[in-house]
Amino acid sequence: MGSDWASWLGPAEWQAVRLSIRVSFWATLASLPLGIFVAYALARWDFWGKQVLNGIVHLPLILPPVVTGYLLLITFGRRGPVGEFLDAWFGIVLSFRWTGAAVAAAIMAFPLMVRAIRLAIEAVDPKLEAAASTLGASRPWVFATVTLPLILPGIIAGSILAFAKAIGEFGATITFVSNIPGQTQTIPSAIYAFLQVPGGQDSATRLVIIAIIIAMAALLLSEYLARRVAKRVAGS
Amino acid sequence: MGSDWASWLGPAEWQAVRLSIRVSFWATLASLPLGIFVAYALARWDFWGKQVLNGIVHLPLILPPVVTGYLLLITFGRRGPVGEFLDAWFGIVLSFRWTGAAVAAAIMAFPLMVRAIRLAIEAVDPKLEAAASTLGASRPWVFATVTLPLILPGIIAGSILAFAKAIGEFGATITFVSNIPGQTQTIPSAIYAFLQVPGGQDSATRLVIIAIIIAMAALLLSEYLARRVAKRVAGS
Amino acid sequence: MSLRIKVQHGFAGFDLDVDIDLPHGVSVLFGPSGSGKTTLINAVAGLLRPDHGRIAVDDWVLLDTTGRRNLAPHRRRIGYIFQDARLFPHLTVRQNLAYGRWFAPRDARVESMDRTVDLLGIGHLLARRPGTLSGGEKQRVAIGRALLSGPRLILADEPLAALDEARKAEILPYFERLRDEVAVPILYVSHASAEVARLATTVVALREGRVIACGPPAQVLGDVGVVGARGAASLLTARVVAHHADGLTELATGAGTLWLPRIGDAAGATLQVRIMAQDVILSRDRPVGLSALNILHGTISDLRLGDGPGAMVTLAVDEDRLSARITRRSVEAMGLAKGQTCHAVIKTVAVAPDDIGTGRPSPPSHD
Amino acid sequence: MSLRIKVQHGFAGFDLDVDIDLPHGVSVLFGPSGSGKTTLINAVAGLLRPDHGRIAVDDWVLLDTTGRRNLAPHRRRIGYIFQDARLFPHLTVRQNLAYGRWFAPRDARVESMDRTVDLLGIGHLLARRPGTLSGGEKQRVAIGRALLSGPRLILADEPLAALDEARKAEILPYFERLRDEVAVPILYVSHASAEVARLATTVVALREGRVIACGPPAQVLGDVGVVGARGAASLLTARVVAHHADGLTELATGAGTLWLPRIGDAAGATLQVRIMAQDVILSRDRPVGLSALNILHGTISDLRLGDGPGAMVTLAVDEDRLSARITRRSVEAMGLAKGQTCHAVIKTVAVAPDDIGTGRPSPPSHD
Amino acid sequence: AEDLTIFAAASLTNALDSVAEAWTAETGLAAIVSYAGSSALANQIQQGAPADIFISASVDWMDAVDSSGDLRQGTRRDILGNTLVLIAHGQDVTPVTIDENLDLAGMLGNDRLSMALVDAVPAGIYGKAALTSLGLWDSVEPLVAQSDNVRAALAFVALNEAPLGIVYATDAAVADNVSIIGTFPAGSHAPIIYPAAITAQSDSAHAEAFLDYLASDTARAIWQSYGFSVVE
Ligand SMILES: Nc1ncnc2c1ncn2[C@@H]1O[C@H](COP(=O)(O)OP(=O)(O)OP(=O)(O)O)[C@@H](O)[C@H]1O
Ligand SMILES: Nc1ncnc2c1ncn2[C@@H]1O[C@H](COP(=O)(O)OP(=O)(O)OP(=O)(O)O)[C@@H](O)[C@H]1O
Ligand SMILES: [Mg+2]
Ligand SMILES: [Mg+2]
Repeated sequence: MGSDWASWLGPAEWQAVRLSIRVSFWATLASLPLGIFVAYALARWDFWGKQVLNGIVHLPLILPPVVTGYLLLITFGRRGPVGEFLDAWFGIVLSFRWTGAAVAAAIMAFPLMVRAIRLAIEAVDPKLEAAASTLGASRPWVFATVTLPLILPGIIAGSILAFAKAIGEFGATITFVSNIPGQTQTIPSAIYAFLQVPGGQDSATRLVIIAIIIAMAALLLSEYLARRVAKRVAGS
Repeated sequence: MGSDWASWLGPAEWQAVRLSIRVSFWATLASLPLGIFVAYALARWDFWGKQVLNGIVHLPLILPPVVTGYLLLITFGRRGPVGEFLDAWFGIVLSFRWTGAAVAAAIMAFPLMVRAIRLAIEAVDPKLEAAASTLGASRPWVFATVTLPLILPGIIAGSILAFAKAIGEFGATITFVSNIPGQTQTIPSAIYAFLQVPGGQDSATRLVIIAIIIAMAALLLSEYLARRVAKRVAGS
Repeated sequence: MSLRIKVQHGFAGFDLDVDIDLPHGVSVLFGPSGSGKTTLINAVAGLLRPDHGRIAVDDWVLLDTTGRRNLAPHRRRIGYIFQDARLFPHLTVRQNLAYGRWFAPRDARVESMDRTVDLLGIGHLLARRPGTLSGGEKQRVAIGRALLSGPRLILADEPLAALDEARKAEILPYFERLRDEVAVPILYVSHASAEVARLATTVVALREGRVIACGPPAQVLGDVGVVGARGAASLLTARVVAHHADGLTELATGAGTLWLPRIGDAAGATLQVRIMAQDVILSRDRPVGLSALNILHGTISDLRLGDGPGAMVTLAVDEDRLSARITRRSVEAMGLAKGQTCHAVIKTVAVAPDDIGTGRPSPPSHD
Repeated sequence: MSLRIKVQHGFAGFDLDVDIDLPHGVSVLFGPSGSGKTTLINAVAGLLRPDHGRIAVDDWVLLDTTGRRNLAPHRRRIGYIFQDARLFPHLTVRQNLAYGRWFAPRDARVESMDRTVDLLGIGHLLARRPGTLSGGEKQRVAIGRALLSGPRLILADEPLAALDEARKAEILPYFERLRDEVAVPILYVSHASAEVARLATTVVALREGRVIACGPPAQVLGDVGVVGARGAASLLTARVVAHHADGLTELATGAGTLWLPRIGDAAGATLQVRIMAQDVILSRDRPVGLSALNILHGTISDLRLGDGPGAMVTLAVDEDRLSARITRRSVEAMGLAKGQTCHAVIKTVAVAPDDIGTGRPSPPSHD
Repeated sequence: AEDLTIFAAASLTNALDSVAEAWTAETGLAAIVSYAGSSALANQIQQGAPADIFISASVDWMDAVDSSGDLRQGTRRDILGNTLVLIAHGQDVTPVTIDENLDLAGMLGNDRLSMALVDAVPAGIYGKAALTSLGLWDSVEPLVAQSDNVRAALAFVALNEAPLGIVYATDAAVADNVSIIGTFPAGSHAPIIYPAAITAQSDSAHAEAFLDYLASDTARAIWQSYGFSVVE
């Protein structure tokens, strides 16, 4: 980045930008395996409590973010049951850390990711999977060699939705891990803060533009990847 | 609803529940045609500015809801350019009406709806559409008789995502149309208000439960519908 | 001059370059896998826009890349039976069948649904969805769907490949009827030379994207280079004389009487009978005491020795040619030579119902 | 006793009820569209769990619904050539072909990739993805994919239906080789009686979900009720005597010398030669001067008049039976009757390469 | 219009509800209150929201609305005040005196001080000002965890995520698990004022009456019961 650029935003703002990218990236990447697993279970298996799982996955969408953040706080906070356990056994502390922001973003984005991947899985022809199994591939291998490559467009779509959502997530994050510059102050928290004071619009606008640029870059990349994948399948 | 039930929530809360359902229902239903159209355009057409459209669709996801609400306020507000125009020419007033809340919810939910439908459209085999065209169906007819029925699962998925999101939407709504009981106070706004004061948790919890019940009912209905559609296509 | 197709199209590693003029009737596309048959048909259907080309049915131009005309597929009024059935999975079999009728213009001549369903033997499937149909059932529904759309041009891409012989024998006459009564031009892909011989007004042999032969079946099918020695056949013109009580039909040809298993046509009708070259036995003297009833005679007009043990002997009988595929050893042993007269022995039962084409239109001209 | 299949399964409106015991070799499933062939094969593959049944290859039980055993498809080590190719769209042709090898156990006997690719003529497609392959190309890749997985059991559902005659003729010997050299049991669905006759050790005729005939091809194919009169054929056992310079091969049968176009087998080899009943001409006296080289003799062991104009005359020649389909009129004119001796005239060229099966294993027992 | 619409800062929820109820009981007139952040409400009024009365938690936002000409001249008045307190988790705590000598950073150790956004939300702004004037800001700044509203800041302390927090006395009074351990001296920050005014576009006949009612004896009693101080 040229110095003009760098100086267009203050150092605290740059920090927020870097943090947002880190948080969103890890939120997306780390929730992907579970997202794929849950999507697969919902799309292909019938089990007791399936609709309950489905409901839980959708919860973050239904609840106001503040409520989700509060629930996270009482569960994963230092004194929360899970938070205490994580701390005691693994030394993982989420509260007031960027990792907590990533968890909040991941949870908020989870329903979007799962739905996209699930739709893709439902579109895979089970006959192809059956063909793979006759060729000697066990269930996990069928998944890895046939299902997974075929749902790549869905995975890409789910990831970009999750990433975009994570870039924009604010309510749950600030409620869960508050707003500590350099630790948990992401772009949206910074924007929010600017909008709370009269005359803060200009600074907010700068950050809004940055957020849009980041998300657009991710979006373009995802479209490009999806197109390549689709082209390969179509033959070319 | 039995009187026990009805009295479990105060009249103001019932009002918020009714309003939330109305807002979410219309937000989903009214944005569906445009959602399908945009999804189709993004999935199947190549046009100048496609990526710009794609970006705009995703904006509400990327931006903190407050920003979206603020942008809506200065655009569609009574003094905003579009708001003034709509009022003068069509007598449509969005600001501080439930219709405005529906618009805010629809816009916030739009990226989710579009992505789900788009994934479904991309999974439709163009060879089937080609077959329909050889049988004399023009483009719109092909769409109505082949594409549309085949993407129904995606439309259902998109709608339920949109509905759930609309039920939970808060930031943009309160920023755009405020929090006027009976007019624009949806469940999340009411929850927000309760959470602002000591001792409000109980009422907030009640409303959270109501929101979950509504969304779960919608979710179950959507799963049921999707299953029926899928079964029909699978045969028997 | 009826269906004129001029198409040039390149895929990576494959070039299609075809320029043919097909008379009314059934034009059969014939050629090995990957020779461009489906590609050509797709161009006619409007599903593939070729790099260059012009396609017209009589005066009705479907495509002209120089004139920038490219009729949308749904305006071409075609009934396309796809190689991969392509049924609509969300519609029942009945709805699939009725699909094309919805869009047919009011004045289109549409086949009767009941008759078609009967013929194809799919009456018990009408309420099902395609997902669980068997391979052959799918293909039959696909045939029905295309035929019921009231098309002005039928494209059939191996429509009978997935069917058993008995079912094929039931459906083939239907295509004949379309060709003759309804006069719909048909472009038909087939690998089966019996089908080709039976249906074709014109045969187009493709190889690697080029036309290697195009003309009436008698000519193309007699061309060993095209069909291979085992596929060679002749077509004899014959007139029905009488039907006899023992189930045989007597026909008159320029070369003598021909006895065939009873055929449907009334006395006086003129037919084309396909006789496979390998079904003909030759004899210098008129043989006696054989179970074969048909002994025709003619003059050897052509005698070609193959590279292998075989030889192709062609007799001129009246206006027609009759080819016999025999061994070189027999040619020598019998001392056959051009200009000699010779007898041809043909078993009555060697001529299958498939091999008798009814009321074939006037012989096509080859461009 | 090798492949034992006992399966009962009901779909709405269709019941499959099969109990067969197939010896090693190729078992051909034969039957009209919708008769349950694919359903049966799916049960063997493990893709369909039948309501009741037991499926075992020798002692290896794949399924036993009473014993609650149901081996997962990927443990069955089958090479399934699907009716609808089912290639993996995201993999190149090469990767599709190699897919099964990945999962084959180390000790599996796997065919050579290069040879298979050559045989199937798909060398130029290796880098492509299946999306744009032609119908026949897809099918060939599907065949290759199944064969290259080193299977212990091959299931082939109309593998050659989409192919032209020339290509079929190239691929068929490959299945023969698998049957004979590699000794993989093969369950093969086909509508083409030439394929049946050529490959089958056992023929299973299905109709509406039941087995209507099951046994060695000579028996089932001679059964007019199963194959129809036009499909009837006999199998003669013949020994290669010598190859002659003019491209003919001399074979000895119990009924006399048989001359065929050159075949690949060395002198001394024993073959089965299929002779279509409709290709045989009968004569009381030994005919002379005919172009047909083969004149066999035998005793009429059976004579059946059909409903139509035809009759089926069976000669006992040595150990074998030779059927001739002729007209009733000839039966009367020649005064044929059981017990008479008779000559059978067969054209050398009437026997196609397809019709000669090599080294067929010992005749199967029928259960 | 008969109905009266009031846009009020979210921290007034409950207290203002009670006042409005009393007003309705006395006059038979309905009063509808829309609670949200002062900034959102101010923006909305500037965009022509149908509010009759605006009660802000921040003088700055009232100034902003005033200067854009959206207030009816002469109706603005300060009605309520609040105090800023230091809170700690639990009941069992030792009170401290808040002055220059308070070792706030030492009390925190590695833990966090929970506040509202110090540059954006009024409670945070007042808190930062107070800490700065007491010379404590520099030492605690790295330890501050900021929330988007006072209630969220309170929640961190209530759940013992953060041991200490700075909130309004009105919030601290009623919360479980939280005790006030000190009150910030009045001079350490600008007075905490809730100004109210009638909007320029109001056409309600009762707006003036309601504004007056906010300072009535009945209202005073209610305000005080919720911990607000009433501006004389
Ligand atoms: N899942 C199913 N539900 C209902 N009916 C079915 C199902 N699968 C197959 N059938 C029916 O069972 C019958 C046998 O089907 P199958 O696919 O085995 O036939 P097939 O012998 O392979 O025919 P083809 O030669 O046409 O492929 C058909 O009538 C088919 O419609
Ligand atoms: N989109 C494409 N891109 C590249 N090559 C293609 C494409 N479509 C077809 N081809 C190639 O063009 C050739 C002709 O294909 P086509 O489908 O016309 O063959 P066909 O004659 O119908 O064969 P079959 O009898 O096997 O169906 C094939 O080699 C095929 O692989
Ligand atoms: Mg093809
Ligand atoms: Mg089948």
